[in-house]
Amino acid sequence: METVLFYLFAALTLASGLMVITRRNPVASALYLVLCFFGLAGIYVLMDAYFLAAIQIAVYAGAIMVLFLFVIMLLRLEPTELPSFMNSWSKRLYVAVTLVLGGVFLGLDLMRTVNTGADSALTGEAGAIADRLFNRYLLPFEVTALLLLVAIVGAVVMARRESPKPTASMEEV
Amino acid sequence: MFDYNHALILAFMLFTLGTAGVLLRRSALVVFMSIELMLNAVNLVLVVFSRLRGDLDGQVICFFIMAVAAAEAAVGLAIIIAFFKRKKHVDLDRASLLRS
Amino acid sequence: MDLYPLILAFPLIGLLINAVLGRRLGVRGSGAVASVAVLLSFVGAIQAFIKVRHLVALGDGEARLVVRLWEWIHVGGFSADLSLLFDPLSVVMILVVTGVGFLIHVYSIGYMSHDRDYARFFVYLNLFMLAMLLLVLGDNYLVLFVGWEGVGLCSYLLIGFWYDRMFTTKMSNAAAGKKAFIVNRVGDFGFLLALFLIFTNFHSLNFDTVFAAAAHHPAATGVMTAIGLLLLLGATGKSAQLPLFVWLPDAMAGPTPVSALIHAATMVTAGVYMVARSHILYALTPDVLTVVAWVGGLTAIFAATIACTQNDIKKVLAYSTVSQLGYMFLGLGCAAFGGGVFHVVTHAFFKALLFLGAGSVIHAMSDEQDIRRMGGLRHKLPLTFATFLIATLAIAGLPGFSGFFSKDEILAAAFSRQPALWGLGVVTAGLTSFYMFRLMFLTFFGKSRVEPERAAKLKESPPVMTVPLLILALLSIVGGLIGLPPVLGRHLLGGFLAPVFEGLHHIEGFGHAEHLSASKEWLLMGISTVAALGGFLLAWTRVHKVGDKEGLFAKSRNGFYRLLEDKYRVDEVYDLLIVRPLSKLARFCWRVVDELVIDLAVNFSGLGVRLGGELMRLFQNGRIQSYAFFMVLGLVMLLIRVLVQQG
Amino acid sequence: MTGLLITLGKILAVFTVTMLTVAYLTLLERKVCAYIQLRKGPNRVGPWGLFQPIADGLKFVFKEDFVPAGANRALHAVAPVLAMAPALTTCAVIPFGSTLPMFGGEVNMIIADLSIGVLFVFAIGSLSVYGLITGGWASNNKYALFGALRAGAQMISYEITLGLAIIPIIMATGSLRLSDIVAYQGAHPWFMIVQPLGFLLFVVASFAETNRLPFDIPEAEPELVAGYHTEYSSMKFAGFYMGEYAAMITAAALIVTLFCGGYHLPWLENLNFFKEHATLLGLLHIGTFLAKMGICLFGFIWVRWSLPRFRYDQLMKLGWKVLLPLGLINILIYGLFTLKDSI
Repeated sequence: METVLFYLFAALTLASGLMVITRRNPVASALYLVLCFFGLAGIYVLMDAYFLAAIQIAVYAGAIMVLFLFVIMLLRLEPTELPSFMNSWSKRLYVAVTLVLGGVFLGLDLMRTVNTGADSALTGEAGAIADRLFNRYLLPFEVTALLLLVAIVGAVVMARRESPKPTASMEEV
Repeated sequence: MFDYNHALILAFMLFTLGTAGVLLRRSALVVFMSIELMLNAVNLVLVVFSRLRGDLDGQVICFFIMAVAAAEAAVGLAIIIAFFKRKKHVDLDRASLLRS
Repeated sequence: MDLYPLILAFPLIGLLINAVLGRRLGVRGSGAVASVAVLLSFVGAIQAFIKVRHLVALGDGEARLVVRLWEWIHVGGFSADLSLLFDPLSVVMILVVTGVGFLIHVYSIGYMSHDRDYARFFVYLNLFMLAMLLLVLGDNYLVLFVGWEGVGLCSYLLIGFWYDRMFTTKMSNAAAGKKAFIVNRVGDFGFLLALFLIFTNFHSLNFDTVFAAAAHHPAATGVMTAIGLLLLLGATGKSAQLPLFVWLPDAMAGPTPVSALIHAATMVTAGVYMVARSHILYALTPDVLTVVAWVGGLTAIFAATIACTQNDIKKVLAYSTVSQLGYMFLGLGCAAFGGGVFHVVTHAFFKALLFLGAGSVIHAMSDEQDIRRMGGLRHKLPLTFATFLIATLAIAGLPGFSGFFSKDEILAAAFSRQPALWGLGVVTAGLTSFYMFRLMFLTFFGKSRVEPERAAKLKESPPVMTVPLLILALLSIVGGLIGLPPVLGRHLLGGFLAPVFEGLHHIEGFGHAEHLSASKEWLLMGISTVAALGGFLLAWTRVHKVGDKEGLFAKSRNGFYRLLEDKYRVDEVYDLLIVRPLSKLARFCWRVVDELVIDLAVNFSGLGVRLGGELMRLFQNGRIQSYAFFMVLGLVMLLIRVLVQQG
Repeated sequence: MTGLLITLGKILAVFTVTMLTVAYLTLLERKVCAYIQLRKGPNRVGPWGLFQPIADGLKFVFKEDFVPAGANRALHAVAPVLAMAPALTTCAVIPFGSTLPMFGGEVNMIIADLSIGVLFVFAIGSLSVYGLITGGWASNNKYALFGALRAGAQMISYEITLGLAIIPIIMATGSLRLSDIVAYQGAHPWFMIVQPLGFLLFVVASFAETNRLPFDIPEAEPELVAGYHTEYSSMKFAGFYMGEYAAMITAAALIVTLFCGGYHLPWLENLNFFKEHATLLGLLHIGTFLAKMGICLFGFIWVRWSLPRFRYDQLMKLGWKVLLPLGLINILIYGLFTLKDSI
């Protein structure tokens, strides 16, 4: 049952991941990415990482991707051209090299096996993770909170409407 | 129970997909999304190893990655918006402010 | 209250006060501050003298006080303290330095009263006193060297004091200062090398340690010779000996009190002091000592001949100084270290007096220095004339005056060690007498050749200037009494200095100074008196008698005279041999080495960087994705390496 | 196997009840509206207009399914489903009763008693915005897009308040499991009483989350025609419509569960009579839950027809500058109280 579910989720994840990078329309990409996150959340659940699964949905799907969609809609981005593999010499090179190296890597990786004997049946309950977060990782946790605050302020400053009369030099840039 | 090796391979493939997206797509937004894809692949690896080692630290790091990803998304999207306001596009091929 | 440990502090305080407040104090206030500072130092020197004399009188051989101020440098095996050594030699030196220095400070108040930069002048003077005291009192070569450089700096600053004036038509005062500095550098270079050698061989720079080590375990002869010669090189630079004397005549560009203080009485004797201080090292290398003697002797006659033809009152005195310094070196070279120091003392009195007298004349003559435009001044400047005359008699070595005794002691030593140099010395004595009386006659006797507008302003200098003259005149007369030859009485100075040169007795060939027999002494004294009188007579007949006639200053002279007048053309020779090749070399370095070799290399490396940059630009194309691509490429390579390595 | 069947049965039951409630909620809304406005409301189809929802449904089915030109067909079709799914999914973790003895055992009246129930609710709740955004954007209509953007902004803003409002509850119960929270309220006073400020915040935020008046900016007929579903018709529109009411039901259920003691009925359920008859107690709990939910839903409707709509900037200001700080202060105060107790 779990194995079946895993492959289902894996297939969902991979397929939607592929869609993310192949869709012309950024909105479609974003929605497929959400789907991909769902797949991952499912796999997390299969590994008893409930808290992470919930956070995955709430944060990634519920917050970050909504932000993406917002931006896409705000900017009214037109569907972009897909990479034209045939006319860009450098991109052909990129793809070739990446695929070859990635294939080599994958081949090498497949030959190796992780010791899966020691399955710990560990469950990622909220309480256990909270215990870690607020005891061992309290400082990183606080720092992360600060980071978020800084990011918000930075984002607001950056995306703020520019002054009504931009200087000439700014226009030139 | 499913084979954790396969989960790792899934993570690798997801990461490769993300990498390909970063390298190939011209739209800054899609590149950004591809980066999220890569981050998620890493998260998956972390969760798998956390499970294997019987140690929650991997999941805690996952949590931090998500939090940082949120911050990164906020800033990154703000940059994209600011860029778009100037250039009226988010095409990375035409984004050459670094070029004198 | 003992002032002598603070002897350095007074000039320092004085110069600080003058540096900060000098302009507000006015010339009198500023001068008073500087003078009082030196006076306090002088009092300290007297106290030190009394203490040291007491120790000498006890006669236990260790007649010395050491005041350790603080540890200065302590690096690895090397340590140098800033500590003051009061022994008979240094006490004599500081007495002269502070005493004469004080008089000259007082004199300067009058002399510089019309100068706008009096404060700067007094700052320099005090700084000079500080450096000179450091030089003389340091108990190791390093402190001595600091003082050595310090006085060199002050000399440079004071020669170029009127930096906006021209010294001669060809040379500005600043250039004269630079010349002095650079020529001194040559000597300092030798001095420094000598210090390095001393340290590497004796592992210390402290006088006692070095001398004890050198006396008991002398280094290889070659090394000792090298040390001696290099120290001598330093001394010739500072004390204006052959071949490095050329700067001293040009140093006359400075104000006359400076010439008196630095370039006659004190600083130039630093070389003499240093050689006397290092007497052990020289005694261990008799060959070098011979070189010292010959350098001194040759310098003495060389400069004396030039002095005979000069027409600038200060130039005559400058060459006279060089000549007298030569005497001192002659004395040192003949192992009469005490005699050399004795001549330093007497020379300080009468040469300072001469310079100050000359300064008085120049002051009265509204800065005219050419004796061809003087004459008959004895009526207008009676005090100056009287003191100048005493100084002349002293330097000429007429019996009874101070110069007679010190010169006699040196000549006696030369007679017993280097008869040839004795002959040179006697001839020099005659020449000295000649040029000094020539100067006297042309300046103070005969008819006045003074230009009318200067003659109108001609009047005796104020008391602030003449009182020092009187005191110095007194000292010039009686100064010799401290060093009477054995036939006449006790040699006070020699007895006082004896503990310093105690170490010499242990060295072969420097046992108890063999005294000449009384008859020989008398004979020698007679000969030098005759030489002096001969010089006077020559001046009387050749200068005073023909003084007013046409042609005295005409150009038609024989070749030798012109050579003398042109100072043997040493400057020209140096110019030809050293300066021009050097500037050619510098030009070569500029035009060829710098512009062709270095610039080309730099340009080539620049080109390389540019080409490299062009190459790197292919990667730094400003496209995020290509950067990301290279990152991924690197990552994949890294991973492959890891995987291959593991398995 | 029995477990699976029981679970499937529960899913079926909950789904049926919810959909029925949705249907009759529309009727209820119109009736309440009418009575508030001193009218009678629908009364032609069946007695008191009871068949009106069925008639409406039929009408939706037979209407033309119109897709505007330039719309993204796929997304246009998916959007209503996305709007409806989260609301229905949330129902899975809500305990609508205690237990009923059935099939020779006790059956929990909850589909999935997740240990992270509250998180699940929020995770899924945060997805409800997708339906609106997708629909608005896929319609290729500027009103629809504006409506969608506003909906997105509003839901993201108020979700924070929603989350902050229940943190004291989690602090008190020490569990994210909804059944634990309900059980806690069985033994202690309801959170509605202990946490009046949290309750208020939660209710206000719930109104915003469900896009009900006074926060129905996304629709805002006068400005945006009909907001994100301007270009929708037929069953697709029905999807949105049902989604909205389903969200309302979920919100009401959550309010009841979190603040109003869930299925608990004080005093009455402690009678000896019920201790002896477990089945009756279970039925009583279910009835209590449904009754509370009904009162809540009535409140929703009541408010809708009583209050005017906020302006967009007012709405944002309220969300960020009033509710968010209040939520934080609430946590702080509760934290201080807890701290005092623990010391």
